[in-house]
Amino acid sequence: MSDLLLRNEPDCAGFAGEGAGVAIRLAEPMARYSLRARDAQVLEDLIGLAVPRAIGATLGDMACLGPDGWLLCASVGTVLPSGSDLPVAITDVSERAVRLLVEGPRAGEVLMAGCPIDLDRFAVGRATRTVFETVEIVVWRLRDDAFAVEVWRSFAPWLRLALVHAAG
Amino acid sequence: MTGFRLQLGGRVDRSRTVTFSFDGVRYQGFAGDTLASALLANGVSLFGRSFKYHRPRGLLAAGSEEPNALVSVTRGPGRFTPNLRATGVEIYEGLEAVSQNRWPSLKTDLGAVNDRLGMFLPAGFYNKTFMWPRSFWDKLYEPAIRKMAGLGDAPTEEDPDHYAATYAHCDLLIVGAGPAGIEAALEACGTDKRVVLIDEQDELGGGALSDPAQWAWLADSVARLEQAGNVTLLTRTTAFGYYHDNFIGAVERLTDHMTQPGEGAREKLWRIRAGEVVLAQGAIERPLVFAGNDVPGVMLASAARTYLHRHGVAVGKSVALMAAHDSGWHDAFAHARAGVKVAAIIDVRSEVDGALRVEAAALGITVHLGSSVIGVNGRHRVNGIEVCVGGRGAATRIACDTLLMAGGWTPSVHLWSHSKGSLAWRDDIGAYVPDKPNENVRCVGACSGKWDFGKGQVIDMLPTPRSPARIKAFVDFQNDVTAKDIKLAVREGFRSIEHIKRYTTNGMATDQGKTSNLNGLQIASQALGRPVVDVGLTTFRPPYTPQTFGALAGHAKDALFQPLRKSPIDGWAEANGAVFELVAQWRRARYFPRGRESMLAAVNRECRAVRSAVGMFDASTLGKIEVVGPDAAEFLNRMYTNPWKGLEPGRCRYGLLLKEDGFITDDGVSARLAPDRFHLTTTTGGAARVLNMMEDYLQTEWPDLNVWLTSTTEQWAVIAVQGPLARGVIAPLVEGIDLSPDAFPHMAVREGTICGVPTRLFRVSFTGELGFEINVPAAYGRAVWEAIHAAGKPFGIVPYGTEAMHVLRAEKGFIIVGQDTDGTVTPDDAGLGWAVGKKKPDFVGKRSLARPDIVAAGRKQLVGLLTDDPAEVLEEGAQIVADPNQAVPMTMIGHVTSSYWSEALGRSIALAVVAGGRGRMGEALFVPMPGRAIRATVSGMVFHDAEGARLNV
Amino acid sequence: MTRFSAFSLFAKALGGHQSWPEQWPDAAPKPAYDAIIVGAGGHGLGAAYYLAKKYGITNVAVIEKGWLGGGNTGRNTTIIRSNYLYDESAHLYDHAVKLWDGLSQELNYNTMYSKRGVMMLAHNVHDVQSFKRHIHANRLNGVDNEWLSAEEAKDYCPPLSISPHARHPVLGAALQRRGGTARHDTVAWGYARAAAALGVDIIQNCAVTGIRRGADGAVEGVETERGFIAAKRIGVSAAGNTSVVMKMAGLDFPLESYPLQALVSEPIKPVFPCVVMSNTVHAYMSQSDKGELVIGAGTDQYVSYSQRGALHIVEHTLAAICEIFPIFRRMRMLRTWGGIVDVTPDRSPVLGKTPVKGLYVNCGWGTGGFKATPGAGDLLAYTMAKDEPHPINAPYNLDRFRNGRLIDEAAAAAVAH
Amino acid sequence: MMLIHCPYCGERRPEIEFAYAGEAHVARPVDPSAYTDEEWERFLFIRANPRGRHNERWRHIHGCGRFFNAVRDTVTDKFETTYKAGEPRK
Repeated sequence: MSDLLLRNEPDCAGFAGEGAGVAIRLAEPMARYSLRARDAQVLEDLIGLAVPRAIGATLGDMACLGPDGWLLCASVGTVLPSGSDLPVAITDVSERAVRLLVEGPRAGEVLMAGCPIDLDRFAVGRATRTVFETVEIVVWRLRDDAFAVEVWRSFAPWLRLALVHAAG
Repeated sequence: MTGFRLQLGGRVDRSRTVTFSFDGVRYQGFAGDTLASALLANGVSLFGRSFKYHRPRGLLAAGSEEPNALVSVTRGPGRFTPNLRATGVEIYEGLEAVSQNRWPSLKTDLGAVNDRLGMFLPAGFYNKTFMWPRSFWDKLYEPAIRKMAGLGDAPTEEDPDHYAATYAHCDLLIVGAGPAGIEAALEACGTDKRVVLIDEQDELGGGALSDPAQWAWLADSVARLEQAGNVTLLTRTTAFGYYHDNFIGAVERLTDHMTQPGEGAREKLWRIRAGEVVLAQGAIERPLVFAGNDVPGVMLASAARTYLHRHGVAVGKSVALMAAHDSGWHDAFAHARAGVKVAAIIDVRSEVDGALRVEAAALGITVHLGSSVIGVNGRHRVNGIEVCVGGRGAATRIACDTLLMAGGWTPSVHLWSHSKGSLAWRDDIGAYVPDKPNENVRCVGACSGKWDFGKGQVIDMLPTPRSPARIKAFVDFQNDVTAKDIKLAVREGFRSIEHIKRYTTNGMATDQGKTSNLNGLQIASQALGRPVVDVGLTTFRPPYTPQTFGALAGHAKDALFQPLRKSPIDGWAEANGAVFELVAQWRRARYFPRGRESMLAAVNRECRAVRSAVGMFDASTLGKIEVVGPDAAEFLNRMYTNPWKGLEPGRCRYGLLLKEDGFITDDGVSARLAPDRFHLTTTTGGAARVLNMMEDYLQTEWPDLNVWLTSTTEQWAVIAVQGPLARGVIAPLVEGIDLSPDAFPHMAVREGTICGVPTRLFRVSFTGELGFEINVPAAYGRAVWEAIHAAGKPFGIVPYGTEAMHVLRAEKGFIIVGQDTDGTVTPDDAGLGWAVGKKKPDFVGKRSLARPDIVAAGRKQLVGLLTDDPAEVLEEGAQIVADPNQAVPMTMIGHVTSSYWSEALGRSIALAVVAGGRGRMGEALFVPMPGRAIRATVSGMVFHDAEGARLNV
Repeated sequence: MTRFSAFSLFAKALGGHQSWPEQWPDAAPKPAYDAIIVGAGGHGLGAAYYLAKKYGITNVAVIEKGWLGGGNTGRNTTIIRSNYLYDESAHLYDHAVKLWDGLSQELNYNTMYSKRGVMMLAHNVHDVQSFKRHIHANRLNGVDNEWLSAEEAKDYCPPLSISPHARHPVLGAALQRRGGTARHDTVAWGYARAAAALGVDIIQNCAVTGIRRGADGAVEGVETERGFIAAKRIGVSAAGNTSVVMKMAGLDFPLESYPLQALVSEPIKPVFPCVVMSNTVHAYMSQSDKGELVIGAGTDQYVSYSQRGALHIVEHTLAAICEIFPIFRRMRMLRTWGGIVDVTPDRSPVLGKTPVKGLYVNCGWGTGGFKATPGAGDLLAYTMAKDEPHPINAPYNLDRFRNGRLIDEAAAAAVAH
Repeated sequence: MMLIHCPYCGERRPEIEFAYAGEAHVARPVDPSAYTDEEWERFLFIRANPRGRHNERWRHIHGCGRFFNAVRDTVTDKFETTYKAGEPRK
C-alpha cells in the first residue's frame, strides 16, 4: 500500500510497568479478512488454504470464530480472491481492528479484569470473540504468557487504558 | 496500658502502639485492634445514638452484625466515610473517627427528646398524622421529617480513590474461613482444584480467633493452605451476593486499614464463577428481648469473649450474664478464668446441664435459674440489673457494669438464600437452616445449624411483671424497633412478616436484621398465635453487608466509564479547534470556529463555502455494512422498502429501512460494487442496531439465502468533499477513476486510488451540491484528509461540521432519521413514499403500512415551514397549532423537527410534522411560545435548488 | 374506622396504643360480589376504593395471591411525574398527579407525597431537542415542565456534576416541580384501609387459579385457592402476572415481563433534594425521608418472574450514578431487590375493556406504574362501573396494536442519529 | 450473570456475550399481505410470556454471532436446553 502517506494509529502508547509482570503494546499493521461460507471446503478450494473446522480453533493465521465464519490475520500484503459468484463472502477488514499484544506472566490475569471467560483454561492456539466489560474483542492465545487482543479501532484507546489500569 | 486491657492474651501486637482519635479525644490501642476493641480497652462504652429515639448506644457485637456502633471516619479531602461499624474498622496511626446522629455531642444529644416523646412515636406514627392543616405538609412537616433523616453525614467531595475489578474462576469457592471453612479448604489442598477461600475479617480463623485452644491448629492449617499452591486466600473480602449459576460477587478492602493508603486501588470487586460453592458463614448470636437491653454495656456474650481472647480486652470490671443458651455460660466462664469478676449468671431456664452448674460453682459464680432480667440501670453505661424469678414477684438488684446476653444462635443463611436454596425451620434452635440447594452448593459448620455451643431455650421475650405496653424492649437496635411496636403492627392488622417489617422497619437498618429478624419473627408469631413458618420469613437480598458504590462500579470511572469513540480524523479536528458534539458512542466535530467566532457565524461561513466553493466533512462515523454473496441483492430487496435487484454495479441508491411495525428505523445511501457485493451505509447511531436486525432476518427468517454481512464501519474513513469546486479539488489526487460527469454521474461509485491509497469513491451528495464521499482505509484517513485539505486551499476549501451538514441537508429537504422522524413516522408521513417499491410483494414493515390507522387520513406529515418573519428561527421541538388563541390544553397539530438559519436563502427555514400537512400548503399556522405566537406558512420541504440542477454538473 | 390524627395518636398513646383497631380486616371470601379486582397493589386497591367511593359499588373484593402491596407497589423507586410528550400520556399521568395532591387527606392516611421536583438531564444535542419538545408540548397541555441550564440544574441539585469534561456532560435539564415521590407502602395501606372502611373485602393469600366464563362468553367469577367467587365484573390489575391471569380467560396479551432492579444506600443526612433522571446515562435517584439514596437500576434483558436480577446491571447502574454524582462513590449499597415489570410493545399501558364481556384490565405500566397509582385506580373503577372507558383512558385500548395507533413515548424520545 | 450454553460453540458462556431476542418460533409469514390485521397483530405483538417454561431466542452476539433457541424456566431462570435455529420447538 501507499508509501506516500503516513498511517495513523489510534492512541495506544505501550506499557511495561516496573515489575507489573505484564507488557501491553500495539502490534504492527496486519492484513485482516473476514471469511464466511456455509461449506468450508468451498472456501478452502477458493483460497488454497486449509481452514480450522472447530469454533475457537486456529490454523496458522486463521481463526474459526463461528460455524460459518473465520478471521484471517496475516502479514501486510496478503491478498485473498473476492470469490465472486461462489457461496462465500470474503471481506477486507484490515483496518477495522488493531491488535493489542498483552504479554507476561500476568497477561491472563490482566485480561480477566474485564473479560468474563476462564482464560486460565484457554489453551494456547485458541481464539474466540468475547468482551472486555462492554467492548467486543477477539482473544487469541499466542503463547502461555502472551495474548493477542483484536479490538475495533475506535475502542482501542479505551481498552488499552483499561488494561493498563488493571496491570497497575 | 491501663483500663480494660488485660495484662496478657489476645492476638494484638502489644509491641506496636497505635494512636487514634474518637470525637477528637486521642486514644491508644495496639496493632490488631478494631476501633471497637481499642475504645473498649480505653473504657469507652458510649459509641453512638440510635436512629429514631437517639438513645445512647454501646457495642452489641464484635463483628459485621453490629447495629449500634456506627461511626464516620475522615482521612483527608474526599475520604470522609459515614456509617462504618466500629467493629470492622481496623485502627491505624492517626485514624480519626467521629460519632454520628447526635447534636451537639454524643453525651448530650438534643435529639434524645424523641426518646422522652417515644410513647407518641410508635411504629407508623407518621402515617397517622402530619396531615392537617394540609398546607403545612409541603412547607413544614415534610421538610422537618427529612431534616431528621439519616445517620452519618453525607460526603461532600469527590472521592480521590480509585477501585479495581476482576473476574475470577475456580472449581471450589469457600465463603467463610472459620474452622469449617478451613477444613473444607484443607480437604482440597494439593488437588488439581483451583480453590478460593474468602473471609471478611483481616485474618483467617473466624470463631477460632476467639478461642486460644484452637490457635495452634489454626496456625498450622493456615500454613498448609498458604503452601498448597492451589488455594487463593482472600481476607478483608466480603462475599456479598450469590447470583445465577454459581456467580458470586465479593469486595476486597485493600487500603482502608493502612496508615498510608498509597496509589493502589482502595477496593477490588471480585466477580467469581465457581464450580462448587461451600458456604461456611457461621452463625450469629441472638440478643434477648427485655427492658433496657440496649443500655451501653449490654452486649452479646460471644462478642465479649471475642474482645477478651482476640483483643485481650475485658468488656467490664464486673460482668453478669443473661442466658437462654448454654454457650453464654462458657463465655462467662472464660471471663472468670481471665480474672474478670462475673457478678451472676441468670438463665431463663429452670434446668440446665449439671456440668455447667458444677463449673459455675467451681468458679464461685452465683447462678439464678428460671429467672430473667427485667430492668437495666444506667443510661450511658450499665451500673446494675434487676432480676426476678419467673418474671414474677420482687426484683433483686445485682450490681455490674456489663450484661452479657446469650439468646441462642442464628445460622447465617444469607448467601444460601440469595442462591434460591430452600430453608427449613428448626424449632429446637428457633431458626431456619439450609434445606434443598438450587445450585452446586453446600453449607458446612454453624451456618448449616450444626454446632457444639450446647443447647438453649427459644424465647421471644423474657418474662416480666411490668406491662409490656410500658417498657422499651428492643428488637432492632439501630431502628429502635421494640417488641411493642411489632405487637402494635399485628394489632393493626399487619399479618405478613413482610408487612410487619415494613410497618415497623424491623430488620431494615444497615445491619439488615442480622440480630433482629428472628426475634421479630418469634414475637410476631406469638402475637399472631400462629407458628413461625406460617408467619413467613423476609427475603434475604444482596448485599450481605453494605458495599461501596465505588467498588461495584469497578474500573468504570472517569475515562474508563464508557468508551468515547473517535474517528481517524478526530485528531485533526481537535488540532484545528473543532467544537464537538456527542452522537451515540462517538464524538463528532460540530463546527470549526475561527478565533472567537460564534457557532452561528462559523456555521454560516461553512455553509457559504459549500454552496459557493467547496467544503470537506468527516463522515467516518456513518455505519457501514458489506453485504456479500450470490443472494445479496435479493436480501436487500427484502430488507429495504425500495427495489435493489435492478441496481447496476457501480451505482448507488438511497435505502429506507423500516421496523416490522412499519415505522422508519434507519436510512442510508448504498452502493453495488459487484453483482454479489454491496457497500451499505447506515446512520451513525443505527449501525449496530441495523446490523443486528439484518442478521436476525437473515439467520432466522431466510437462512436459505447465500449472503453474509460484515461490519466495515471502522474499516473505512469517509471524507465528504462537497461543493461546485469539489471535482477540481480531488481530481489531481485521484488515479484510476474518470471523474468526468458522463463517466462518473451522480449516485455512482468507483474504485481506484487517491493519494495512492485504495478508495471506494462515491459520487453522492447530502448537501445538494456536486459531491464525493471518499472511503479510504481508516489508517490513511487522516493523511488523505490532510492531502485534500492542502489541495483544496487554492479553491478555498473549508472543513465543516455536523451543524452545517444539518443546515445544508435541510435546505434540500433531506431528512435525518431520529430528528425528523421519531419512531412513529412511516415513509409516507416523511414524504418518502417515492422510496417505497409499489410493485414489491413484500419487504420488512410492508404489511404494517396497510393497518387502518396508518392509512387513515390526517396523519402527521413532514412539510416545510416558513416563518412570516424571515429572521425568526423557530425552536426545534416547538409545537404547532392552528388557533393560537384557544384555551389550554391546546390542540396541537404538529411540531418543528428541524429549524435553522439558512445562509443560502437569507432567511430561516424549518421542517415540521403537521397533521395532514401536505394538504395544507400555503396555510398559515402558529407556533405558540411563552407570551407570543409565531406565525408561519406551510411549504414544500425543498428550499434550495428544487430541480436539482446543481447536482448534475 | 378510627380517624387518624395527632389527637387520636395522643389519646391512644395514653392507653399504651393498646386500642388501635385493625387498619383493614383480613376478609374471608364471600360466595359472590358485584365486582372483583384481581391484584391488591396500589392500582387494584385504588380501583376498589374508587368503585366504592365514587361509583357506589361497595360489594367488592380485592383478591391477592400474596400480601397486599407486595408486588411492584412495594418494590419501586416511587417517582411521580406527568411531563410526558403525547397528549394521551400527559392527560393520563396528570390526572394521577392531580389525585396525588390531597390523597393523604382523602384517605386519612399520610402517603407522604413530596413535591420535591423531578429533573431529567440532557447530555447531548439530541436530548436537548427532545426535552424542549416535551416542554413545549407540556406547556400547551397545561402541564408544568421547565428548561434549566446546567448551572441552574446544579443549583437545584448540588451533588450533580456538570463538569464539561464528563463522558456525558450535562447540557441542561427539564424540571417538573410538581413531580416528586411518595411513600410506596402507605399508598397501598391507605387505599386498603379506606376501601375496607367502605365495605370492600381485601382477601390476601388467595391466588386466582381460573376465570369462569358463561355460555355467552361473559365472565361469571374467579376460581381461587379458596373456592369459586362469583362476579359479573372482574378487573385485572396484576402487573407482571397479567399474562398469566389473562390466559385463564383465554386471552393472549401483547405483554412481556422483565426483571427490574432497584437499590438503596445506607441512610445519610439530607443531601439530595429532588429526583434526578438521566436516560442517556441510565441513572435515576432520589433520597428517601429515611435518608437512603433510592436508585432505580435497569431491566434485565430476558423475560423472567424470578424477582432476581444480575450483578452486572447493578455494576452499570452504580457506575452511572457515580459518574453523575461523584461525591457518592464512597457511599454503600445497603439493599437490592427485583420487581417484575410488564411491558407492552409501545411501552404504554393497557387500561380498559377486553374482548371478554365483564373482564377489564389495567396493565403494561412497565417501569412507570407507581406514579399513575391513583389515576389508574380511578380510571379502572370508572371503566368497570360504566362498562366503557373514560375519555382519558380510551386511547389505552387493545385495538391500537391491531390498527397501529400506538402511543410510543420511548420511540418519540427516538434514537441518536 | 447466567451461563448460557451456545449450541454452536458447544460450551457455556457468560450472559454478557449474548443478546436476548424474544420469544422463539414466532415465524414471519411467507406472505404477510395475506394476513388479516388480527393475524398480523398476533405475529407482531402477542407473546406467550409464560410463568414457567419459555421457548426463547438468544444471539451469541459477542461470540459466534449466531441466533439460537432455548427453553428456560422464567420462574427459576434455569435453562432446560438450547438448540440451533431451525430445529423444531423443544
